[in-house]
Amino acid sequence: MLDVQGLGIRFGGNHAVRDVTASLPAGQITAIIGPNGAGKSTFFNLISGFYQPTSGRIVLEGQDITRLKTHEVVGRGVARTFQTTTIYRELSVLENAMIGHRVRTKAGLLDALLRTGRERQDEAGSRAGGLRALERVGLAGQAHLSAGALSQEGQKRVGIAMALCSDPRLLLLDEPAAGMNPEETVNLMALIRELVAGGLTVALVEHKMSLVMGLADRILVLHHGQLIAQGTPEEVRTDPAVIEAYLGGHAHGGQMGQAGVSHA
Amino acid sequence: DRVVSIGFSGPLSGGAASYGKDTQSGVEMAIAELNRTGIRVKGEKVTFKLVSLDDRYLPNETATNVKRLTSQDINVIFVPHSGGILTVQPLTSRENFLLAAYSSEPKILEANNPMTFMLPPRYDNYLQPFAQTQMKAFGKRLALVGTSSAYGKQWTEAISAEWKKQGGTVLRDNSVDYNTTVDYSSAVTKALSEKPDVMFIGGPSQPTALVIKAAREQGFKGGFIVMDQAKFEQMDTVIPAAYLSGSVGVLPTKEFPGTSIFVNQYQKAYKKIPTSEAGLNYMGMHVIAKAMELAGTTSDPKAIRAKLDAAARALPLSKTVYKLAGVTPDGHVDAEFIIASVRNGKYTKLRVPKVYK
Amino acid sequence: MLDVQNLSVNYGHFRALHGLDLTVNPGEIVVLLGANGAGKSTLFRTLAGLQRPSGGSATWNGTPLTGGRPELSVSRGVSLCPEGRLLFPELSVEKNLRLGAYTHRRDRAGTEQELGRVYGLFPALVEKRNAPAGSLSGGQQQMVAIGRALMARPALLLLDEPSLGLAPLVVEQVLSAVQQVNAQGVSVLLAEQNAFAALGIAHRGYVLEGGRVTLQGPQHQLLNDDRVRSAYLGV
Amino acid sequence: MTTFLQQLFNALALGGVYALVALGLTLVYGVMRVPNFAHGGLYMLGAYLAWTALENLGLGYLSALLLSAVAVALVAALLERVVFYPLRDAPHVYPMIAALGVLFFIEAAVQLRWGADFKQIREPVPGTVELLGVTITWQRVLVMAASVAAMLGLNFFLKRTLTGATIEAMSQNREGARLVGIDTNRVGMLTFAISGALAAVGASLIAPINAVTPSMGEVMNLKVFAIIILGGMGSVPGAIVGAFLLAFAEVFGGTYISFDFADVIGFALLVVVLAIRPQGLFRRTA
Amino acid sequence: MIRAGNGLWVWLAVFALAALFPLFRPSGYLLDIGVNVMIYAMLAYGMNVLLGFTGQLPLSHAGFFGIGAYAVGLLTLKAGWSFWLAWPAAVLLCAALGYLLGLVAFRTKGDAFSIFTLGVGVIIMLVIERWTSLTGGKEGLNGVNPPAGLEAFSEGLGLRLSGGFYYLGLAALALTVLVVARTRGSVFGRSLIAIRGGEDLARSAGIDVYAHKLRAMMLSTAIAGFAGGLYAVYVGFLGAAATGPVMTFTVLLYLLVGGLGTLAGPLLGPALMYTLTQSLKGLQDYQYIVFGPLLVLLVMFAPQGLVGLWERWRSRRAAPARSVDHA
Ligand SMILES: Nc1ncnc2c1ncn2[C@@H]1O[C@H](COP(=O)(O)OP(=O)(O)OP(=O)(O)O)[C@@H](O)[C@H]1O
Ligand SMILES: Nc1ncnc2c1ncn2[C@@H]1O[C@H](COP(=O)(O)OP(=O)(O)OP(=O)(O)O)[C@@H](O)[C@H]1O
Ligand SMILES: [Mg+2]
Ligand SMILES: [Mg+2]
Repeated sequence: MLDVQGLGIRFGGNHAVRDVTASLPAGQITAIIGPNGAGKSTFFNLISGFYQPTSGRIVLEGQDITRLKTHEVVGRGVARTFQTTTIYRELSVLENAMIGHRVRTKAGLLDALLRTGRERQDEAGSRAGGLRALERVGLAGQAHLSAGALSQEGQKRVGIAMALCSDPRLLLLDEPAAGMNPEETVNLMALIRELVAGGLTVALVEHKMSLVMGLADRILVLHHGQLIAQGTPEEVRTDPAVIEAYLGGHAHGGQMGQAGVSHA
Repeated sequence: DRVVSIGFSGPLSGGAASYGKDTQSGVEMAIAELNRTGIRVKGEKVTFKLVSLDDRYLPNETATNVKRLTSQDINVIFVPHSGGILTVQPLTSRENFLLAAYSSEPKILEANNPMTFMLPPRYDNYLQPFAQTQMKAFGKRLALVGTSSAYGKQWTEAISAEWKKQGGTVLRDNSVDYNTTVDYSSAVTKALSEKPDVMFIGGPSQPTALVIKAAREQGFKGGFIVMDQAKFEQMDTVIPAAYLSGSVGVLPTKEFPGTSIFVNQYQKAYKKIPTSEAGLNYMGMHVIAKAMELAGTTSDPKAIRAKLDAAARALPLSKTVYKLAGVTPDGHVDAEFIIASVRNGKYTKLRVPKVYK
Repeated sequence: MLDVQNLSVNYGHFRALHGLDLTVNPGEIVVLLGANGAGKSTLFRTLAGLQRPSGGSATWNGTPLTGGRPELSVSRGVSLCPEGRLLFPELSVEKNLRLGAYTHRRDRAGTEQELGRVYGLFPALVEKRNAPAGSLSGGQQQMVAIGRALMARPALLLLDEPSLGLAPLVVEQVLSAVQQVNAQGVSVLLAEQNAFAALGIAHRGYVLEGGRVTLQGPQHQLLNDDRVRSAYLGV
Repeated sequence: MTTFLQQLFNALALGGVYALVALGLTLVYGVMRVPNFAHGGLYMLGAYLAWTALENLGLGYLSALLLSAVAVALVAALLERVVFYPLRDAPHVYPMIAALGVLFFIEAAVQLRWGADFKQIREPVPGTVELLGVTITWQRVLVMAASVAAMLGLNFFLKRTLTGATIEAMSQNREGARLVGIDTNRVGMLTFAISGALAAVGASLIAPINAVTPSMGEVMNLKVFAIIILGGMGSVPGAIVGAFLLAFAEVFGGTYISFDFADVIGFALLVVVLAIRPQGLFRRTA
Repeated sequence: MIRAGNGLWVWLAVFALAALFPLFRPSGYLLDIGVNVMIYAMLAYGMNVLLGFTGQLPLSHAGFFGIGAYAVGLLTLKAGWSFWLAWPAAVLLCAALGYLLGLVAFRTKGDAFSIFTLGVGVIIMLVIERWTSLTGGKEGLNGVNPPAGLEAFSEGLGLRLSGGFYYLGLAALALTVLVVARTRGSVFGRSLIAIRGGEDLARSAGIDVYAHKLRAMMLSTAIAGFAGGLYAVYVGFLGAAATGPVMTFTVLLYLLVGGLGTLAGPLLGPALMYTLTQSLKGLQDYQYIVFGPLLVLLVMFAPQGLVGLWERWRSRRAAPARSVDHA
């Protein structure tokens, strides 16, 4: 699906991501883990065109998207959510989702002024797309509430709905389960599985090992901006370098007390 | 008793407020006097009331104000800036009012408006003596550092033309806006770099004084031609009198009994030295009141306008601040300042050739 | 000791806390469990003085904490690591930390010592000490927030989901640091989604649901409670 | 050549004038992000108070300056309490418009009290210095020196003192600041007071060069806002560099192009710099 | 506010009432206030597109108003064009210049954008003021004639010319409201609102932020130019003063008082504030002593403007019912 080759970026003297070569296989869930500040979010920011890499290439299904702007990347089918929940709190849940659909519409200012057929069609399309996305994340019932009124978890779902509404083929989730309790985390895992079953490719960053180990087909481990390990959850969990840098003594029990790997 | 309202629309706030206030104060003082002494129109005693509206120098605001004033049956309106005047001139006939215009913009007269009464005197009378005196005393090179207001620009053009006509050299135009410039030194430096003998300057008195100061401090020894907006008696209070030596400009007059009465009264009422803005509007209001008397009406601007010349000629000396010969048929007041050159604190009057016959 | 009695908090028409009773005894670690939106953060914000209650009281060693003056609470020894971190994004990491010791500004030596301890706890921050806090990764910012709360050298430490966004290894370190701090006599009130780990170091706990305390008890009792196990421990 | 040198000194003096006014604003706008359009009004008020202290109270120049600084500091602190504090959470344009309201009020009040005419403050140190064939008045030397001193002082205050850090902290996160024990009410008022005092000191120093009028603040307002953005929000050295840059653009633009267009050139410089470096001269890319 | 449904009727009623007004033979002064309010309202609508919808504060707004006005003035006076041709030309010119400005200005964000455009606004004003050979400089441009046919139209209705201008203004305002309403309710408009809510988020949601801002800028400056063209023929005299920052801030203030980002605000604000300033004029020297604090109070106690005040009042009336639902 997506390949990165020798990807890197510097902020001043700080090499936040350095020479990462990896691929996100289609139809799978790839998890990216690593210590705080390892460059995981930056890695997502590079793929989604938020930052311009200082070295390397990003190839989406054979096409080079390295230099594309964010909205163009979204147009090619790569959507993302943010680490901290960012949505339009003052807009309704449905409107949030519809904004995600913008990249699939063509109506511009002139269409708006003349209320052309295209405008009407796009508006109807956005609405239908928005509702469909809300359906998928289980928020259809709250479509007309103001998004800020939802709980943390609901807001995370709104963010995912917004991303889904752009009809992505690859979805990047940055710490989707942060701040969720185990029950909610399990719900989220089910949601992600459903999405993948529907043909989506997912990459996610997460510190909750229960989720990572239970969900990921493959894991990439970043440390100091570099890829230090990759493989199946089983392989990664026993990799001494990963234990040393990231997992610590709890490599075997899932994360302290949370639903262990065996659970998944 | 009948109360006749007089309208005023000018800048009473913002950057041009001091100018607007000065013009307003002249009208106001005249009205106060008229009400004290009392005038009769067709045997009926008349008192005046000034209705002032701020227009912040914006012509559309002037138009709005004028419509507001005329809807209150006001038939005489003072406007002290050319933008506003030109905007409302087309309204005079429709809204039926006499426009007392305080601005020397030539276009105001060119409009041939039958209801306009233009107050400022013609400054072109002074050009010839100013140029002649200074060229003789200091030399042929003239630097231009006047204010860049509309009036200042006209002056700059006129004095340049006259200077060339008399065979002098006019250097580059370094006009700056006297209302917004923070420091005049650099404009003065640039003007001085061309080694002028005489410098044309002028705007409101205080900034003008600061220009003189900057020039003297940078070692300028030549003469100044001071535009009539700036007054020696006001500049005196700001900078050493020695700096003024070698200037020509408008003399603080004591010529008529009316002048000193006006100055005294004004200082009592407003605690400051009157400007010509105040003086001319003061006279203008008196002329209008007199014309109302002569015309026997307070509400027919055409009839009042027709009597302006007669009124000006009949104005008692006690109300005459500046020399007044009458009002021309196209509605321009034919007044004139006394001009003089300054040398070591002594004023020498200059002779002015007559322009209006 | 912290004594919360019948505390209620409203957001406009919406009541987030309904007459809450809660205590933290000197030297105790007390953990708050609760689903999203249960009112944990609201309680913390109220205890820190950021939110005014609509009823009830909260006192720390007898002095009320609910006057809407958070700056006074800190000087009385109550320090909060808030949800959302509330860092100073354009100031350097070190300035953020030093400002944490604002109430001890006369005690330079003490501040230096505390700073050393925080850096010892989060070595990742050392090389970032001069970077603007806003440029840090999410987890690193969380470290700064915890560090800043510690810098105040509190007697009562309020931690609102301190492990949010932290790597597992660091979560462990944070919790053991909490234990260490506690061992020196600091009382701790802790909210955690990571309930198992939190209960592991706590003496007692409360379960909050819909703004009400629905369950409370000592550590072992909660650990063995069926409801707790299914809802918060994911077992 | 002497013309060039003379203009160089003129530009330095003008830059000093701009810097003095801009520095007062740096605190509330550059650091605290309060778009205080009333700053020009405080500056103007400072000039009038100094003038009154000199003319009506018969004080000496220095005492007049101090009196005006204290008075304007109080007014500014009051302003923070009454206007800006209640608007602290509102979007930017609201305090901006409120500040304009305050500016209107101050201008009108001053005009009512002192009239619309120009006033003049006499130079405390009359006379000029000759240097390299160039003349410059002592007052201008004073302005330049004061602006540099104020810059150094302010920079030290913000970057090296704890109170300075509290101002920055408060501007970046008010709740966070309160959580660490900063009395944000006091710091807010203090910041405005310092800014007001700087405005008044600047005004007392500049007024002898220029004239005192109710609209003198308006003239400065736009320029100093531009200067702070030009230099980079929050950067004190940036503000002073911005001030001198603007002055140089105006003076040399005026000299070599036309004084009629000096202001145009000044703003054109602003536009060009921002087009190239949108974050201003002295600010790291965020 | 004003979505299709009942809002449409309110608007139709307002415009119908406004259209009937001159038939009651109001004084020239009242008509004049009406036209001025319309011009300011159009300006406020233009600013609303950028500030209210897109979240960008353009302090060059009056500059484009001036460009529109001078374009109409110069094209009719110097090039002899008909007003009916010059007006759309001025609008197109402003849109094109707005586009060019946007290309550069949108490299900056937030306050820097505002100050950048402030710089441009000042430059526009100063150039108008100093380019004497073209614009007449400080003496201004005089004698812009009323549009051809307007006099006849007015007389046909038995009105004076000012009545004709009133109807011209009303039509222009109606067109402006229609344009802005359509923009707001469109796919495009929703994207603008997304940009206002957060640029990074909008970008990652797939919105081409730069392109959208550019379009918004064009629309905003075009409306400013549209208002300027009307101003030119209505006032007949053009001076630089009306094209500077003071004018921009006046419009900003009117817009804020009306209600940012709403559809009714840009009309209500000028209607209230212009009449208010007119009535304060009687206070003379005290007008700003009253006006200044009034402004502060308005901003403090009606931060969402008149429209917000109205909505808050409505929701308060509706509140008890809703909280019952809640419980
Ligand atoms: N805009 C920026 N400017 C400067 N440094 C940055 C910037 N963005 C990220 N960094 C630095 O790059 C490094 C990687 O940050 P990143 O946010 O990618 O970490 P992360 O792996 O997502 O960590 P976490 O798990 O804590 O979220 C950090 O050291 C951070 O300080
Ligand atoms: N500023 C606010 N305005 C209105 N309602 C609020 C506000 N803050 C919180 N709430 C509501 O109050 C309730 C309690 O919120 P709180 O943030 O205290 O929960 P929490 O237990 O901390 O949840 P989380 O685990 O998501 O942090 C929630 O229903 C929330 O929606
Ligand atoms: Mg991250
Ligand atoms: Mg919380």
